[in-house]
Amino acid sequence: MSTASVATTSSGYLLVLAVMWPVIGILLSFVVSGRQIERLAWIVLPVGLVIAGATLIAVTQAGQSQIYVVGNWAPPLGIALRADGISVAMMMATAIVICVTGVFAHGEFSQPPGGPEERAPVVFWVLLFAIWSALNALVLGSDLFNLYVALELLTFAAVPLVCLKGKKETVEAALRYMLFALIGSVLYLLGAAMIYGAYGTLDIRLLSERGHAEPATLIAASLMTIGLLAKTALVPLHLWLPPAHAGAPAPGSAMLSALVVKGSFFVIIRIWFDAMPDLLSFRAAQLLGALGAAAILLGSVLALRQQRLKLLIAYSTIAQIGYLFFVFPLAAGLATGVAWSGIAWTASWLQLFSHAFAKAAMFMAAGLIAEALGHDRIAELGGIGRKLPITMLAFALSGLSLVGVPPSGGFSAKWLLLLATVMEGQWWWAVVIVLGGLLAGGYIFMVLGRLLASPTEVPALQAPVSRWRECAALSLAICAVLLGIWPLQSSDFLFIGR
Amino acid sequence: MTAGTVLASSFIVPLFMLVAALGQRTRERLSDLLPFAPLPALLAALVVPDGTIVVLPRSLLGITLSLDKPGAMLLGAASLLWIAGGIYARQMLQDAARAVRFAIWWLTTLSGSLGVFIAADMIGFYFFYTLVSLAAYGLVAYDETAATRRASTIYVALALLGEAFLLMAFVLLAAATPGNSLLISDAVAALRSSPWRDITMLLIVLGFGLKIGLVPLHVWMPLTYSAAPIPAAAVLSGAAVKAGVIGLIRFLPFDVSLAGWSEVLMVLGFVSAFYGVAIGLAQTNPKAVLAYSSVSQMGLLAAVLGMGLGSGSRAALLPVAFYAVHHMLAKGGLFLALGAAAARRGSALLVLVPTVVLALALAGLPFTGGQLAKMAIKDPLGDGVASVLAQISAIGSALLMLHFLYLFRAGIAEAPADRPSAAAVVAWLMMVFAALALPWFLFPTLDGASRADAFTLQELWGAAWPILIGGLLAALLWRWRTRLPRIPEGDVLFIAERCAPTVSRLGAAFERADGVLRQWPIASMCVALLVVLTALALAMPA
Amino acid sequence: MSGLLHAFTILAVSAGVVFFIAGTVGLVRFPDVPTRLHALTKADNVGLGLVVLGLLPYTGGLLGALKLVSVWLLTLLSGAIVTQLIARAVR
Amino acid sequence: MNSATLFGFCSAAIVGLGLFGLIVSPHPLRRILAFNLLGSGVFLFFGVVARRGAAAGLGADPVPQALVITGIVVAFSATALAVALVLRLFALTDEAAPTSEADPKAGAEGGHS
Amino acid sequence: MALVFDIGIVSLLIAIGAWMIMARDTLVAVIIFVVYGLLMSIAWVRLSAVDVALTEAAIGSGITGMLLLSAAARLRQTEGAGARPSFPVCVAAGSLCALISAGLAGVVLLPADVAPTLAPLAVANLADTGLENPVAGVLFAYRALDTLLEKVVLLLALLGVWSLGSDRAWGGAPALGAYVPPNDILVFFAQVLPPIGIVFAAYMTWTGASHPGGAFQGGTVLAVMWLLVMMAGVARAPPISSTKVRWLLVAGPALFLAVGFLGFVIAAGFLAYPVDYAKALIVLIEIALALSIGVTLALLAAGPPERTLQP
Amino acid sequence: MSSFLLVSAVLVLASIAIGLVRILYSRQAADCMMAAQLVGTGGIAVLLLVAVATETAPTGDVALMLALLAAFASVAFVGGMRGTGSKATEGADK
Repeated sequence: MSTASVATTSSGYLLVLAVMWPVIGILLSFVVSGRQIERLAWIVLPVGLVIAGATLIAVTQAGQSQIYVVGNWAPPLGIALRADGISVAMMMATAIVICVTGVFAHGEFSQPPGGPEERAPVVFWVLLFAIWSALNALVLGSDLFNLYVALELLTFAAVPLVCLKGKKETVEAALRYMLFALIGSVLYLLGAAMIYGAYGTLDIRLLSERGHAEPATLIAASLMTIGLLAKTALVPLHLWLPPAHAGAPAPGSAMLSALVVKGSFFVIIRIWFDAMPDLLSFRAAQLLGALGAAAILLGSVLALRQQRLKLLIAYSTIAQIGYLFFVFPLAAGLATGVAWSGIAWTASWLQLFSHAFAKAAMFMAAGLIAEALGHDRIAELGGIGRKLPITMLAFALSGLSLVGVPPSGGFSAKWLLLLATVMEGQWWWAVVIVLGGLLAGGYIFMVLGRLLASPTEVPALQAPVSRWRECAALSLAICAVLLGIWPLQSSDFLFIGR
Repeated sequence: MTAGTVLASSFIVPLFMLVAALGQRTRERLSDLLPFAPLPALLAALVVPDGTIVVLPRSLLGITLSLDKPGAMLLGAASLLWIAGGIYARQMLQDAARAVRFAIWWLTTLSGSLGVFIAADMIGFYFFYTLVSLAAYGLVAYDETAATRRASTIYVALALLGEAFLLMAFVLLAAATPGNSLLISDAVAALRSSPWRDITMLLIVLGFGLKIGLVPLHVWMPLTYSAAPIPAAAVLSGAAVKAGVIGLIRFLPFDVSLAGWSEVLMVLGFVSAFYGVAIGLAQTNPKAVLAYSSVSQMGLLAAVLGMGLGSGSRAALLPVAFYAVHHMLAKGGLFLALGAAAARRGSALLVLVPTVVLALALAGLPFTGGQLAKMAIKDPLGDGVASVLAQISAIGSALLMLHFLYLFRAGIAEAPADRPSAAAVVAWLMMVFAALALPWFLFPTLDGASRADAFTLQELWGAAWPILIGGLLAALLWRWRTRLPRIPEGDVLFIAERCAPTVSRLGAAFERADGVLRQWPIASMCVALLVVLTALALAMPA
Repeated sequence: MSGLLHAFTILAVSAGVVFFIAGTVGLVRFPDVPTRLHALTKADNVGLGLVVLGLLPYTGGLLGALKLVSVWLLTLLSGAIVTQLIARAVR
Repeated sequence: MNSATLFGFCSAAIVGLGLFGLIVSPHPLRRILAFNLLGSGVFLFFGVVARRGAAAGLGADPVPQALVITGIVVAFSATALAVALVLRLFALTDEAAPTSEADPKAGAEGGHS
Repeated sequence: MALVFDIGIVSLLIAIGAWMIMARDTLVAVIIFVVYGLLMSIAWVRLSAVDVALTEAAIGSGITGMLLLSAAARLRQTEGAGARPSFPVCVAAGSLCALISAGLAGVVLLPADVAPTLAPLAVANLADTGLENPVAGVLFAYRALDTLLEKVVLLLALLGVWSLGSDRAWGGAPALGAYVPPNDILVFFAQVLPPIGIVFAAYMTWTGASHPGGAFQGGTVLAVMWLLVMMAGVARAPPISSTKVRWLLVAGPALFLAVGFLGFVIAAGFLAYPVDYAKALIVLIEIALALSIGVTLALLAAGPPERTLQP
Repeated sequence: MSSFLLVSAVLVLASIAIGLVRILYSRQAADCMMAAQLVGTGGIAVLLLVAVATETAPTGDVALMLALLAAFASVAFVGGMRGTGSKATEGADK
């Protein structure tokens, strides 16, 4: 690596569009009247999807990172946006989930015709745009402070989403989430300050050249990592997640669980694998892995013990987040080019994407069930499968992906992760992974069993469920399953730009 | 139509029927399709030449399919059983509200059950294995009573456990295989030099042992078969269990002599063979007796495989498959007989006679397929202790089957005459015929076997005396039948269930831990703590 | 900067500081809120005025001096109003 | 010991205090206060970094200063949102009865308690 | 002597900070926080960061203080909700925090031989922006993307605050100052101060290009003045559905974004300025931003809509 | 000269500190508001003194900002108190 001058690449403008296009949506939403906002969404969503797709194609064809130097001020003074393999993959997943969420939310968050502008629809659509913009900024940002702003954008979009229903519990959950996320951001910012103090730059690429293990860097790295962990809700920093994700409206929960927690995780990856690649010591990697393992066990066991469907899914998110953290012990060799770490790298991303799709689908399905029944108590779900077969199918498919049943993204991810544990000789993670799969099987079958039961009295639906919304959930579940045809080996695509 | 297409269609057609069920019209007629779903598989078993290998496109997971002799044998027999079961099920479901659901689970289990016989790569095998294991849950849970709920819960828990063992085993196999090959043959070939050989073997034995009900992993079998409706019990006990047999056939490294593991398998096998008989005798539910008989029979097969593993040759595989085929057909026939009996109470004798033949065929009755099956495994068992034990287990089988017949007859008398059902009888007769006739067709395909051998006096006597002794013992037992202990289905399960409060306490402890961790001061303190810990971990080189 | 200006600055600033200290002494010694408030605002505002006066020669321009004076005026204004408000709130 | 180092110690102490306050404060408003304290400690750290980077005739490196300004504004908006949440929470707690909250969807997902 | 002064201010800051955490009464703690903010701006001056000092004075103690004070006043009755964690937890938390502080102090003590800085680079490129205040250069040229996104953050926070109103009140006005009994002194104050404040805000915004100050500081002063007027009941808070308010809110960010996209056409790319018009464009953006920031901050502090709009 | 100004600044600072201790010790909310007033006025003086002493450039603006906004907190305090009924007296009597 050399300090070759960073220059905008030919498709770099797409990166600016990816971040700014939803921002245009936000700004317009403030000035158009309520009913127009949803119409606006029907423009913003497809165009955003196209932008994400175009970026994906551009990066794949070029086979290297696409860069945009904002304002033509090269780092360290200025900021560059950079799209590598993982960022475009993440962008694409984000775009798909957001667009499907948009379809799903249609109807739930539509302005009633004729009446005055309503609160929830306006807020929802703006937050949807904001989450999109923030996530794109997060995956494209290559400057630690720019990432901070993007993180805050994400938090500020996520918090009101949690309490959109305005009930006391949800407000309480939102407050907890907010305060805890704020601790996280402040610690991250402190770390960034130390990095700047030590190296005079916040640009990730420059840091990877200048950085070396000295006390300031170590402390900064741990501050940033833990700050981000608080936002990612890794056990034991998960206090806010279950009420927040269970309390939000279904499309909100879908985005929160599928995407928002992944945003901060992505930044941790940036720090450890891009900014300070040779800093990740064995012990630190094991510590992160151990937290992941704890998350898997705690989250899965608690999911098994929940009585409400949405809480079960929320705890399942806690567990599934845990798998992501095995990337640190297993892919730590990535920097030094150890052959097998590539598998763990691929596995972790596969896990991230398949969980994103599956969990979004699951929350949507749970939302539909709750809407149809008027409650989401697992014990009383009997027979709903017959009334809502498509919803149930969506739940089942995404559930099976979580369990790791082939063919699904979850299976491929688990297979590759296990392979990596064997290859790296860290069998203890394999035990946890397998156990986690077992427990996941337990809670998924617990719910499926209830959904499929046919009690003598089939519950009456309190509200009709739109077929479109069911299909939206199903389409995401199918995405999660389709990831299973990803070849079971290290993927070159995810290595573009590294 | 190439051989590959035929082969692939044996699992794609049932899956396609599932997809078609998304349409309202098809969904309502889904149960009518059940008898036809296994037809492609039957065709494949008949026409696809031995040794065909097909690699499916990426969009179908890139599964590799192949057909060899043991696979073809099992595939054909299984599809027959599935057809018979389908005929029965279609009739059973005619007016049931839960028909669609049952049909969906049926088709899923079916495609998995047939798929395992032809899968040649680990991912494909695992896929089919998962289908057959997990989807069977829906078949077991058909009647929604407390008993079926308990049975299906235990079933699915253990099935998941088996899946977990196998997943890990396959990963270890894949890790040891040079290149990126996922073919089972490559993986098994590389197992010898694998650094994780023993743990892989352990996981394979545990995983498949769970499926074929090796003691003490058999607890789910009696529960499940008792709880499932008759056609489901028939296909589960007949066809689905053979997924474990084919698994052992495919994944044990027969080309090399693995001494230690051969003994392990033999001990487990014979223990199961006798344990199944012993506990089976203490059962009062004919379905449970059949289940324990399966435990016993599969134990014997495991022992044979263990012998084969010790000898370092693949010679035992075809006999084992042959034995499994006979067991599949006979056991299926016996379960269906339970249904046929209910339908034909008026002419009980018509049902009883073939059932007696079928039941004793499992013990090796002369002139039945059972005799051929016993003959087939004679060679692999050798002349030593194993051979003697096998003979004794045949006595046990005879005894157990007589016990079953006693219960069966009593059951006919008591069974309520639901409705006359031609389909049940047709399905049953089909299996009786297949169980008695098919082995005679297949027998010559075994190496060095000819039908004529079966009619030598020595062989006939060899097959008959265990049954006679069994009959004598049964007569003795009849005297003391009231003194027999009554052991609940799933015997050692009560030990596990005694642990339930502990497990639930553990769960409660997790819940408490979560409650503590989710308090604000604790959680925010964890932030500070983790910062310190991470910094320390970073600062200290490993 | 001439010595005279220096002396002026020193004198004014010192006086200001003395007023500040006096205000604090009053704050510490006086018994109730209104009297303390009284001591505080009066003394401090005078103190600030003196300091501003003393620093005027250093502002280096008319604009700077204007700023300084307006600082004082603003403080006086808001001080007066806040004192009133607090006093009323307490009453 | 120069003044930058001194303020560096100050920021270290304030960060510790703020964090402590965040952990032990039971009232959400106090947590928000503590967050602001913590934040100002972090900003002060930026200030120290900026001061040490004085060069080119400037008293302090302008980049960290700009970051702090951005940070302060973000911190304020965070405070505003958090305060609004606290107020809303206590308003809802006071109301106790959900009748005043005429939410048409209130029944849709009952059982949130 | 300067060091003595610094020691004085540092120890005062730490002591007040500790006091704030320990104070029993929340309202008292908030007042202490205001005091702390005032002292903090002195500290920023000592660190030669006048831009930050201005921001801290305006936001840190001014508007944040107002926000927290009114919240604390409204929440007086909830005092005592929840108790402090048990003593061992406090001790553990204290030691952990002390450890972290010690770590930070260690980092402070071990500075690089040559402190890294971007100051020379920032100054060298300043000519291209036409600005003279390097901090403004960083904010509006070098790191303009951060500034732009931060504006979006502000808008989002406002939307978040608004979303906390009840469904019925959506489109209505915040309750700030709506129910206060008339108070002549306050009204007088709210009539006298704003003109001065607006002049000062304009000055801040204008001078930002070459001296410390800028859109943030100017906007905050505007916000404070407006809040004062609203609190005194001189003018009512506008309904949030007001078109004028909405346009004012997005004017700054929208202009910023538009100029950014214009950069694709007339300059080197997104958020780049043509050298000849750089300063003019930036000042234009700053003026629009100051207005938008003023409205946004004021409405953020005013809280969610509570009064239903009367048709 | 600069050291004289600094000494003065330190003295004013010290008097602020002492005043703060006195006020804050009383723990009455309304009383505490005086602390803000104290630091507002005193702080401006300190700021001006220090700025001149260390020749830091446009500190006048900061002082102006403080002067403009220091009172604002008190207004908010009083306003907030009045907004919630007559809670102020309650706070003062505590």
